[in-house]
Amino acid sequence: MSPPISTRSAIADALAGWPPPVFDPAGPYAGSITTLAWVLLVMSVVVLGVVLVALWLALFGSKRQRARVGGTKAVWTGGIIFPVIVLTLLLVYGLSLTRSLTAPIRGDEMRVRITGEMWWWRVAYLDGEGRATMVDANELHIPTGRPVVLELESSDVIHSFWVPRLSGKLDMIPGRRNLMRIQADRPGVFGGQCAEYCGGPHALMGFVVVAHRPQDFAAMMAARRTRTVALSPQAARGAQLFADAGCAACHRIAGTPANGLAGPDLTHVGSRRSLGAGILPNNRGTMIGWIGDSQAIKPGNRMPRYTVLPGEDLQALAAYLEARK
Amino acid sequence: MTSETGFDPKLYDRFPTREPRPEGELEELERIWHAPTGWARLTVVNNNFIGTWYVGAAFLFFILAGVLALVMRTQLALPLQGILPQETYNQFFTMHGTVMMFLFAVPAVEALGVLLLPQMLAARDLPFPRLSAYAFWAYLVGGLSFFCSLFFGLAPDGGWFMYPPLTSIAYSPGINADFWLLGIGFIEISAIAGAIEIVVGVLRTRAPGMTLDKMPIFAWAMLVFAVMIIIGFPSIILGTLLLELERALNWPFFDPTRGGDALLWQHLFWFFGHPEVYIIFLPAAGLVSMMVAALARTPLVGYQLIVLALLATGFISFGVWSHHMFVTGMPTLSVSFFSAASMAVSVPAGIQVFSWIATVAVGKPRNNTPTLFLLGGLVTFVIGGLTGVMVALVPFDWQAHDSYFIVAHLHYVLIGGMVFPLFAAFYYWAPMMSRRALSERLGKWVFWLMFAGMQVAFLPMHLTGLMGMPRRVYTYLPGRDWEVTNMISTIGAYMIGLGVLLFVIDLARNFRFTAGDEAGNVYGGGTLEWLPTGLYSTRSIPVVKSREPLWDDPKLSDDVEAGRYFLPNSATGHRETLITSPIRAEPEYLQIMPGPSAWPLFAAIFTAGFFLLLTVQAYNPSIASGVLAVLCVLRWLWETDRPVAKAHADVGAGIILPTYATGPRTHGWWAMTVLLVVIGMIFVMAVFSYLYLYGVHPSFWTSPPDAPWLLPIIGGHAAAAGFALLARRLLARERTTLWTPATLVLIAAGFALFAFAIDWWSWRATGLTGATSGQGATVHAFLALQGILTAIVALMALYLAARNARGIVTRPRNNSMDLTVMFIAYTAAQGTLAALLTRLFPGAI
Amino acid sequence: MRAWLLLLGGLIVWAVHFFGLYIVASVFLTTDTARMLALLVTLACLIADAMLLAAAMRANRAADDGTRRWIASLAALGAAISLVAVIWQGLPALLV
Amino acid sequence: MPTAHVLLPLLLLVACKPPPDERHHMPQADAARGKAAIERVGCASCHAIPGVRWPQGTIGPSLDGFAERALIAGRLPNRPDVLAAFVRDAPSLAPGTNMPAMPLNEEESRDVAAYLYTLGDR
Repeated sequence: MSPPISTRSAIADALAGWPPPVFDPAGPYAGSITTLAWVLLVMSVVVLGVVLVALWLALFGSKRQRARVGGTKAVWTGGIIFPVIVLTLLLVYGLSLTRSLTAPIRGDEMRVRITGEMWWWRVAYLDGEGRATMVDANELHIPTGRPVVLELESSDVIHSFWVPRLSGKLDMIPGRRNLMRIQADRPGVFGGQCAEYCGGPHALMGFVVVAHRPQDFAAMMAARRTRTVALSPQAARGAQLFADAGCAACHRIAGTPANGLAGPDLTHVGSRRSLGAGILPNNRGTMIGWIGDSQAIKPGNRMPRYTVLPGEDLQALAAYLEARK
Repeated sequence: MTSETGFDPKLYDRFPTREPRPEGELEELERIWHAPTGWARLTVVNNNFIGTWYVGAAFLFFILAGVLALVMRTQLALPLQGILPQETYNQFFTMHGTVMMFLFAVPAVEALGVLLLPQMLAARDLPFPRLSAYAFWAYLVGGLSFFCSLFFGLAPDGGWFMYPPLTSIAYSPGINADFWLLGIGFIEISAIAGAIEIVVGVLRTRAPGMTLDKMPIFAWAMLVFAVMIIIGFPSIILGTLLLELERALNWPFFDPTRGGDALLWQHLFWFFGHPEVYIIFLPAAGLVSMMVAALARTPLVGYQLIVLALLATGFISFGVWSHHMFVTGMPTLSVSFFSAASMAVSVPAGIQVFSWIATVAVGKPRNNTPTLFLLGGLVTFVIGGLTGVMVALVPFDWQAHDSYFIVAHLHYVLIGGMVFPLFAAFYYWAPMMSRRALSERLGKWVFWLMFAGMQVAFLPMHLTGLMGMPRRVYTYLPGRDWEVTNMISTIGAYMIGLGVLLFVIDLARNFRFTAGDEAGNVYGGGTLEWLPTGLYSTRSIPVVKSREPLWDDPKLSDDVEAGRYFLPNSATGHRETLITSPIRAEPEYLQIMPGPSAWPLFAAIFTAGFFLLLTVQAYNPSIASGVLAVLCVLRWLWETDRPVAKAHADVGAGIILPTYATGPRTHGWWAMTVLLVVIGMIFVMAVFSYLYLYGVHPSFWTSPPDAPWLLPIIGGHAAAAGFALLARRLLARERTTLWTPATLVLIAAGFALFAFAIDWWSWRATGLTGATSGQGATVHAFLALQGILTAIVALMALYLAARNARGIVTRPRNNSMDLTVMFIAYTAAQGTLAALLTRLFPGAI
Repeated sequence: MRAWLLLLGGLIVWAVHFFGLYIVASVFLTTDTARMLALLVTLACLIADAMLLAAAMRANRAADDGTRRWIASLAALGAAISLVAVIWQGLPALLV
Repeated sequence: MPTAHVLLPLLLLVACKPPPDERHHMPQADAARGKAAIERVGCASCHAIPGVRWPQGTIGPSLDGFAERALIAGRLPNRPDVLAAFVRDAPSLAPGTNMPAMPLNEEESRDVAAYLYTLGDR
């Protein structure tokens, strides 16, 4: 189920920078890179130490020490033999790790297609034949302890998918499909952000992965499929407005006539942890603010401002969307 | 002793000469090399002036781009600051990267080459002084106009790497991206011009006796640097051309929906972009090797190993471009090769670092500003090198890539590897051009502020990156723990800024340009640039017998100044320098050099005008400007390559050399060969693009024109080459009429035009247009390249005919004729290859 | 020209090897065919490097003046560094 | 995270105005915690709030100079207890208002009110 609530919003927690996510892996694919990172860090510090000691001796050492550092022999040992040995070891380690991390995909993993858009993420859960069984945006739910293959695509410019606690990053390139594997070993919320400059509000293009225990995950997905939405009168008015005000031209809500594909799918928007692609907490107030004037919040994003809508309309729309769990 | 050219090395023993030199020689030299004054000062071509202005302009751009960095750091000091709106920030970081790389780093080292190389090699000037002037003016005028786009909100905002499709017309409809593509266009021209100059300068204008193993390390570094520009820049030239064609004419090179591919740009960009880093680093490393030895007052330890390191870096750096693409999903095996090469390229860096440390250990460096900058740069560079090894390992790069870890890494490498050595060089060589040395007291403040600022700004950035902060973000959300490290980085950035400000104050107080009464050899260097000089460079050109001639022969300065070596006078009454052989530097002939001229200046202004007017879509003024630029270039060339009254001249001690040479030994021939390598590399990259797009999207390919079309095309090219070669042969025949050789060249140009027209027509007949598909786009790119070459051929033929009509084409051999013929032959060869490739591979479908 | 070829021979072999592997990996992707071809190219380049190294050392001994000897020994160093780089680049064929 | 909060006092130095007057005295509330709560729930998606750099929503009124205002939402007296209740559940106090209920507990809503009372007239 959902993780414990902290003093921060769930979204801020997921995106927190301390401890550094690269050193705080939550799954095997990120974990082996963390080990490599530590090895490299130690190597760098040791080599830097060697260079500094050599430089120190060259400057302030005794005559004998200086004679040892100064000479073609020292250049050969320090500049050629030593690096060649260290680098050979590192290369063998790095290549073996690359091999294990890019081992062929078996085919029985859970599959999700994530498409980069300016400046949000389209998420489609796929069945065995690659058909979308459920569509969502900006948030990915996965079961723990099981590798999930992500099909990374882009529909406009190049983006890069990066959830550092689960894996390294991989680009989303128009006209190509890149495959990436992630796996979380424990329940939690793991944040990420687009890592390839994609213009405009690239800085405000976040993403959240939520890992659930397998049984919770299954229950959640089943509930999503079977849930019927009971609307309050206010929400019902919102539903009508959603169709009339033109929202449906860009947004899809499954089971309703709203079938727009340009913007994020809003079928489950009420259950999301964030609004605006990982940047705002999701509540009635932020929803109103976003619908009314998203340009003030995320300048340059593709959603126009709706400042013409009176307050009660915004309220109604927000109530309707909030009900879409 | 062995000889390379038949020159007898025993003749060197005649120097230093003993006889007194005749009166008035020195005054004549001064008169001939005199620099114009007043407004005419702008027409000066002497390397002392051009070099100093060039360095100054590069430094100006360093400050401008640095100011951009400070504003960006202010924006990032705290989360969600509103100092810069997002679109302005995006322009700022794009301009910071672009200006630092293209308008500061490359021009700065090229400028130092122009300034220092002739002095170090004891040449009177670089072999093509007007080309240097042109390169400088094109760069200054174009660079300043390019920078000003920022004030109109028109600056490019696609990042310095300009990845399509973000920079394609669909996602960047404004002219901002065009500013980048065309703005970089003339900077590329300027860099190539400088590189040709440097290759020929280092290989052909060294002082006699300066064999390869006695060359100053800086000359080696500049040689590798220039060759790398020649191999690497064509890739970005082609890339910018293709992207601009896609934007302007809708040719889908990078559009996957029509058989293009976004990654093609990345390959083209990084095949230039990674060597670019070494293009910047190697000359700076050369400076370090020179200064370390001089400041430690001992010969450089491991001279040969350092030359090896420079050469190896030059090669291996062309095998690492894809390590910028580890996260694009390239095949694992491919990525691993690049990872291995990235490891290999760090070995030469290690060799240099330990050689410098060893030299310090042998010598006795003192606590002065240049030494501080050298040691500080060394430590900084080592840290950057180590993080470089880290990101060379593919899995680690998957995490670090495009995060602030990389920002930290690249600044460590570039500031430690290039900026600190450059500041050391400012302090070390300023006394060569200034009446006063720079202040040691202020200098130490400058160093400590910059060095500490560097560590404070960039060390925490590694952590910021590992904490998940991506690059190129105009802001970040609060509560993500990135506030502290970002604030520290900003403080560090301001410390660097303060250091640079102090340096500017130091310059204003102490730097006084002079070509005659300079402060001199303050730090006791042993290489030739510390010989006493005037505008004519050294009074006479010494025979070089060791790597540090000034240390090994204390009398050398006096002998040189008294004119006891080569060329103590002007042998022909013109500006002139010795052309020597490439390996052993044996004197071959005397080159007559052009003097001051306004035409390179005008040509540069019109070149910049052409590109900038094109950017703002003022097509007619742009074309007019382009035509004027070409006319100015032709006008400046018109005065060169003239018959010389005295066929031979005494260059000192009774050694007689020709004053006019033709054929493969001449500097002009070498320069044309280098230029053709550049054009050839552009062609090779186009071939790569063609094959690459076929490999990615073969389904878009359609059948080429039928094979019989090849007959007139290849026949036309063969005829063009044949008539050109015939013209060269006939020039040597006394009996041919005045007009015949030039007429033959015109006929050759006609055939080149014919072959091009048929080629173009045959594709038109298939209905494949540039906008149809990736195939159509690349085929038409080949045609466009061929069209440009053909136009140049026509121009050269007309120029030659005009010279012929005025009777200034010397017989039996003439350089203008030789170069035109070479160019025509090359054009024919490239046209043939392109026609064959596009028709036979993949062939009919 | 001969002098330059000797001087840069090792590094030229490196370049041939690198671009050979690049083409192999681009055409055959990460397959066993690519691995086999990469190993073959590597073997050929190693032999070329070894021969160059021997030639450079011979030229070094035969040299009759400083410059020539210097060029020959630089050529030997270049072949040696190329040898290491070629081995490194061959490793992925075995390990990846 | 504690590290992040090192800077908070610095920010407040910038944001703080002279002590709020007696009318708005709130003994057990903490304006700094209030600001954190404002950022957490995203009040600024609709209101421009001095001291919160982002977002600066335009849907609701700007809260600049809020301490000097006589009324909340144009109809309720601007008193601490009313404000604390209002920010938590506006619709119940002022039916028909455009402001929705916000996910704040009682203590947090007092903190938020305390922060709003630091926003004096400029």
